[in-house]
Amino acid sequence: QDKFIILQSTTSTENSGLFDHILPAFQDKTGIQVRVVAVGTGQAINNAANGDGDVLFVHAKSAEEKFVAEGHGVQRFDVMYNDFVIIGPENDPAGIRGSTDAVEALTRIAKTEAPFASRGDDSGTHKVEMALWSATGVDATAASGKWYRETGSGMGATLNTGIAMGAYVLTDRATWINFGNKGNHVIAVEGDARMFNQYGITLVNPAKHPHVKADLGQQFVDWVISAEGQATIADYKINGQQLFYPNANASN
Amino acid sequence: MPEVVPFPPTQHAKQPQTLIETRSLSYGATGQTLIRDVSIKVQHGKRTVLIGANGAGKSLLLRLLHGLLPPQAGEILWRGKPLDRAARDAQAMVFQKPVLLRRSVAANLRFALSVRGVSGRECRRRVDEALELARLGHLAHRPARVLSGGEQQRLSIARALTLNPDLLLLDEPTASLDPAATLMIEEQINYANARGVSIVMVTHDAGQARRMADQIAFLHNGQLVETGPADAVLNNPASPAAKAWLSGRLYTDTITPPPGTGL
Amino acid sequence: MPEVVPFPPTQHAKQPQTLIETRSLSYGATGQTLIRDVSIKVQHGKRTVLIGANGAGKSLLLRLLHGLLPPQAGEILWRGKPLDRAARDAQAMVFQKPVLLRRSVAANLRFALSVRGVSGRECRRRVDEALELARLGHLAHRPARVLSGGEQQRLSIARALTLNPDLLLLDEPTASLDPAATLMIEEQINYANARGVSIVMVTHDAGQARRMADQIAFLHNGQLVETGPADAVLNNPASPAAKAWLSGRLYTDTITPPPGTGL
Amino acid sequence: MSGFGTVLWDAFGLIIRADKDLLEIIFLSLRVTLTAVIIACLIGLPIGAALGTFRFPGRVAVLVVLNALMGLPPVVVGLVAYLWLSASGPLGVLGLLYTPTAMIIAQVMLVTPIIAALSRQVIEDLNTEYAEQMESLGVGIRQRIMALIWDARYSLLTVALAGFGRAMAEVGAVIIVGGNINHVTRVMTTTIALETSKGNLQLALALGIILLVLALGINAAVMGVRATAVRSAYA
Amino acid sequence: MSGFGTVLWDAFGLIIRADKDLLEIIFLSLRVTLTAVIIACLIGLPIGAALGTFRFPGRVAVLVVLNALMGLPPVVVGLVAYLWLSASGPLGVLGLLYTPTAMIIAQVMLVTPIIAALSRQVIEDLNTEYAEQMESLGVGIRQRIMALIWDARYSLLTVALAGFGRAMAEVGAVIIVGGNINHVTRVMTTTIALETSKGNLQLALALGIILLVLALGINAAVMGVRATAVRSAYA
Ligand SMILES: Nc1ncnc2c1ncn2[C@@H]1O[C@H](COP(=O)(O)OP(=O)(O)OP(=O)(O)O)[C@@H](O)[C@H]1O
Ligand SMILES: Nc1ncnc2c1ncn2[C@@H]1O[C@H](COP(=O)(O)OP(=O)(O)OP(=O)(O)O)[C@@H](O)[C@H]1O
Ligand SMILES: [Mg+2]
Ligand SMILES: [Mg+2]
Repeated sequence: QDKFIILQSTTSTENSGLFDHILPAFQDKTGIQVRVVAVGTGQAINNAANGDGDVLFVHAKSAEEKFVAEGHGVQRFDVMYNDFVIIGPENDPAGIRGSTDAVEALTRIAKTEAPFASRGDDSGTHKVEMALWSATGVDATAASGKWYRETGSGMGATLNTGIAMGAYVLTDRATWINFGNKGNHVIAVEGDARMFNQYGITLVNPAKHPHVKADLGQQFVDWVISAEGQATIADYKINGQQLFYPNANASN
Repeated sequence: MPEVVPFPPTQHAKQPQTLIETRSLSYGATGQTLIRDVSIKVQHGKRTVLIGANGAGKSLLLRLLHGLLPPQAGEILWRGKPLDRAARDAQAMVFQKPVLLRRSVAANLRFALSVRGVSGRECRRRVDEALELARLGHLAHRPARVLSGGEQQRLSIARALTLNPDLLLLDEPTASLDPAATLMIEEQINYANARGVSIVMVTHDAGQARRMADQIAFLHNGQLVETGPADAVLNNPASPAAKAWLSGRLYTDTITPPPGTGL
Repeated sequence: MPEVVPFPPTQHAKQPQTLIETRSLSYGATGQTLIRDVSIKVQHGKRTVLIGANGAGKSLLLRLLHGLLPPQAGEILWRGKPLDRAARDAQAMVFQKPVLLRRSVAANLRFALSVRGVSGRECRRRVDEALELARLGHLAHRPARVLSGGEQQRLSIARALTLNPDLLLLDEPTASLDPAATLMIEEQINYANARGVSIVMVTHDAGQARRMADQIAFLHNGQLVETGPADAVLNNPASPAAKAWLSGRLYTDTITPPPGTGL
Repeated sequence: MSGFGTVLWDAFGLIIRADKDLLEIIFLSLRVTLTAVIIACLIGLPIGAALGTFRFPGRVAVLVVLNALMGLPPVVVGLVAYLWLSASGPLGVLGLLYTPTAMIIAQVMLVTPIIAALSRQVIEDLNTEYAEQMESLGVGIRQRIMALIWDARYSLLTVALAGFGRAMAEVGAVIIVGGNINHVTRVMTTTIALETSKGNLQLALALGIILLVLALGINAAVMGVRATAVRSAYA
Repeated sequence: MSGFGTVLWDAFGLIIRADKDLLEIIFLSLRVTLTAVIIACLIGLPIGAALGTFRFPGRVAVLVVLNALMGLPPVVVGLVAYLWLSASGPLGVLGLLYTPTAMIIAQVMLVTPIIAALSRQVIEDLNTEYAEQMESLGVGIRQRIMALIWDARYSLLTVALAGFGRAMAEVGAVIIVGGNINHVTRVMTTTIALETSKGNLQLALALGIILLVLALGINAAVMGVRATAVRSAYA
């Protein structure tokens, strides 16, 4: 079967299990196979900029806009969002459980020097975390290697590490719900508007990369932001919890 | 070549007569029987010389006596008991192709002595003595594996001698030695023998067999075809194979040994 | 042992007199000079026998003649020109320790022939012929490395002979052969010689030197101390070293050769 | 998690209920790895044999580089292969990125130095014995290399198996050039990495054990063939 | 990106301006890898020598397993070490997880089978020559193993270098038990993986080249020592 496109995406999206849910529906309808390459956000954008992919599907809005501005992408569309949460050990050493104020929670973590595991990899998630830290006024990276641990890894690896050392971790909700190694960690902080996580989709620019399968890729982009695609995304649930909230219509 | 000077008779007259013997020994590899039904007795304090054509099985028989190969049939008795690890420690063997460690000449001797628990000053003394006897003193620090063929042979004999075994198994020890070294080694073997060391030795040199043998055992095609006192076998060989060997003729028949040839 | 039957004189009388010669050849390793200032001429069609004590440098000299070692000083001329790759292809050498490939006896012969471009039916014919001559036919399919010492030696000689060289370098070829095999190999060497093959051969067996040598070269301590026709050197040795060797005595002095000993 | 024992026990359960997707992944793993190792042997063994046999100026420097290349980081190999095969790279027109062929190429780059460096040592040890006889016979370069490889073949099997082990266990390079695309370039190791990142440690371990069982099977087959050959042959 | 040449050129620039953080990472890499390789040799060489020397029932099965373990996937090693060292694991009380010691342990697990399997082959080849003489002298098990290791030491260097290469290039295991924590357990390979996932391919390649230069340095030093030793010694 020769009709396929390559989708450059991120590990957190792949790890959430979303693609296993929506791609078969798309393929049934169009006969187009979507081949997902799931790597770090930066690597995904870089790969797409090299022309090694037909569609980019990540969650780093400013970087995506830069990608389009540099002519690598045709146009970016919002697709869906979910939110970030701070998970922590059940005994809650920083005493932040139940808080809805992420900035205050982080301030308490810094004050109590409770361990905090950061991805430290310039990913979308990491950028959100850094924004929150700067709102606290605490220079967490100064404590790097002490209570503040930069794992320099993907979401899953950071969760594995953070959980094993009893640390707080900022993660996207989808990955967390789908994560198999939760240990005794639970969600400590959620519901802060600053922990909003927007996903976007962009067709790689065939004018820049002539071999890009613009037609097939466009079909995928169109489908994802169509009512049908959006409904399929909304339909993805684990244990009754919805993981992603489609918002293509709202923004586009 | 002159006969070697006679040595005093062995001082161990009270020891049992037979040091090692085989009974109906057979050995095979890859489906062939290479040693067939060999029964031989090696007398204590005597020098037994094994002769026979290339491929007759002389080296295999030495290996069997030394316990390096497991017999396929028959048995080997050392002082009347089955051959064991202790028996091998009382033997020393010089292989047809010297096997030397990738070390200096002296280190090769040191290694063998250290295995037998000799160390320190005693070890140094015996290394020096062995080097002296093998006339390898000037090569003590040379890597053993660049020695000439004859020097390697001498080193490997010196190594065996320095272990003070009860039985010395020698596989063509002087094959690549010059005439002077040959005589010297023969003298050393005789000297050891005079101190009570029993000798089993393989040679292709009829002259050497004459000089060295108390007993002769003649192998042909893996079988023992003739054994007896050296004079008798060398001057009056009974088997056609031994006759042929002594006169330098080829003998190819596969024969069954005449009855009653066990030594 | 009987003298071997004489062979017809060589048929290549028109060839140049000197096949290979060395001029002030020296060789050393790890700071020692092991071959010192050797000038020797090997006559075409003649059998030159190298003798000397263990470690005298005989094997090294053969290697130098064969171009396996680079001389430290002096030069080697093959038919009057510097030794090159083509010269080595016209020689064949039998090493003191046979080196056999981890293959069957027949495959070892096949390999050597295939290197010289002999293949197919001609190869099979020559393999069979070589096996026949070495009397190894019954062992053709045995792994070469389990052969007895003497069998390995014979295989390695057969391999050299089957290459039909102009010069055959033999390092103690019969050291581990039984008397019949020794005679057989001597005959084959003489037969090759009668067909025009020149021979350089090392031996420690004075009898063999007498039987086989046209010319004798005597090495002592890396130096050539005496050369000349076999009769003269063997019956009337001029140098003390050769005298000692012939009478089986040890000779340790380092001497300078008498003047004018170049062959 | 109630401890290592339980995890291992769960893992064994998963091995038995092997399903179609898993078989596909296993098959691709074997195809990529075996192809890569065979190619690496075809390139690496002659190079190793040549270096083990012939002296030339600068040989030691070459050996140092070759030995160091055994420490080639897979990620670096993956990156270099990626930069060559990427659409904007010199070989982009071939369209090999994110295909099994790309994974084979990356593994060949990774394993060839290992095969060459280890076989160099094995062949050199054999050559110390053969060298003079080969020189004497006047064996040509090619024939000599072939003869040494052939006569050392049982020892070289271990070298090939070392290369196989490295290729089979490798993830860093193949994930970059293969992309770990489901049903296309997903192999055992990339699946294990993926499941680990999902926190499914049991599943990851189970897959790891399956991978080891596969490696065991291949090794047993190779050693079996070897034993049969040795029994009828020329030690 | 304007092609491979430019990337490589940029990379070299980065090597020269080595800063403090980079030195810390390099130093930790060397410390972890060298320690692990030395320990792996201390364990693996005697095992390899024993297996290469002595026959016993079931030996072939042991060899098959050992050869297969050369294909131990790093992620699996990492997971197993993680499960042992994690707070809920049997060795949790030691508190070793996410320390350099944990990384050393994981690398030892990974490299020891490689050292043992390869040295088994090297020693076995030497032992075919030595076996009868050793038996004849009545050399004891320990002394015999030591003698074989000593006499094969130059060939075994290549084996150790293969183990070093594997450990130096390894990322899958150390990232799991080390956690790639900045200033604590971050080594060269985990940094390369991180920069790759950030899309900083130039930087990743530059670090890869530094890593290779380090490996080259170690290899050159080892070969230099070896050459000096051989010159004054007993080939
Ligand atoms: N492992 C083996 N497999 C097959 N044949 C073998 C094996 N070992 C030895 N042989 C054969 O057994 C025969 C006897 O060998 P052995 O070495 O005992 O002879 P030998 O009497 O010492 O001869 P030589 O005088 O040439 O040293 C030879 O023909 C040899 O090829
Ligand atoms: N590579 C080397 N390094 C040091 N010494 C060496 C080397 N090669 C040979 N020798 C020495 O050179 C001397 C001559 O060796 P060679 O093998 O030529 O002796 P030979 O005359 O053939 O003796 P034999 O009759 O014992 O075979 C020996 O003392 C040997 O130790
Ligand atoms: Mg023999
Ligand atoms: Mg010699």
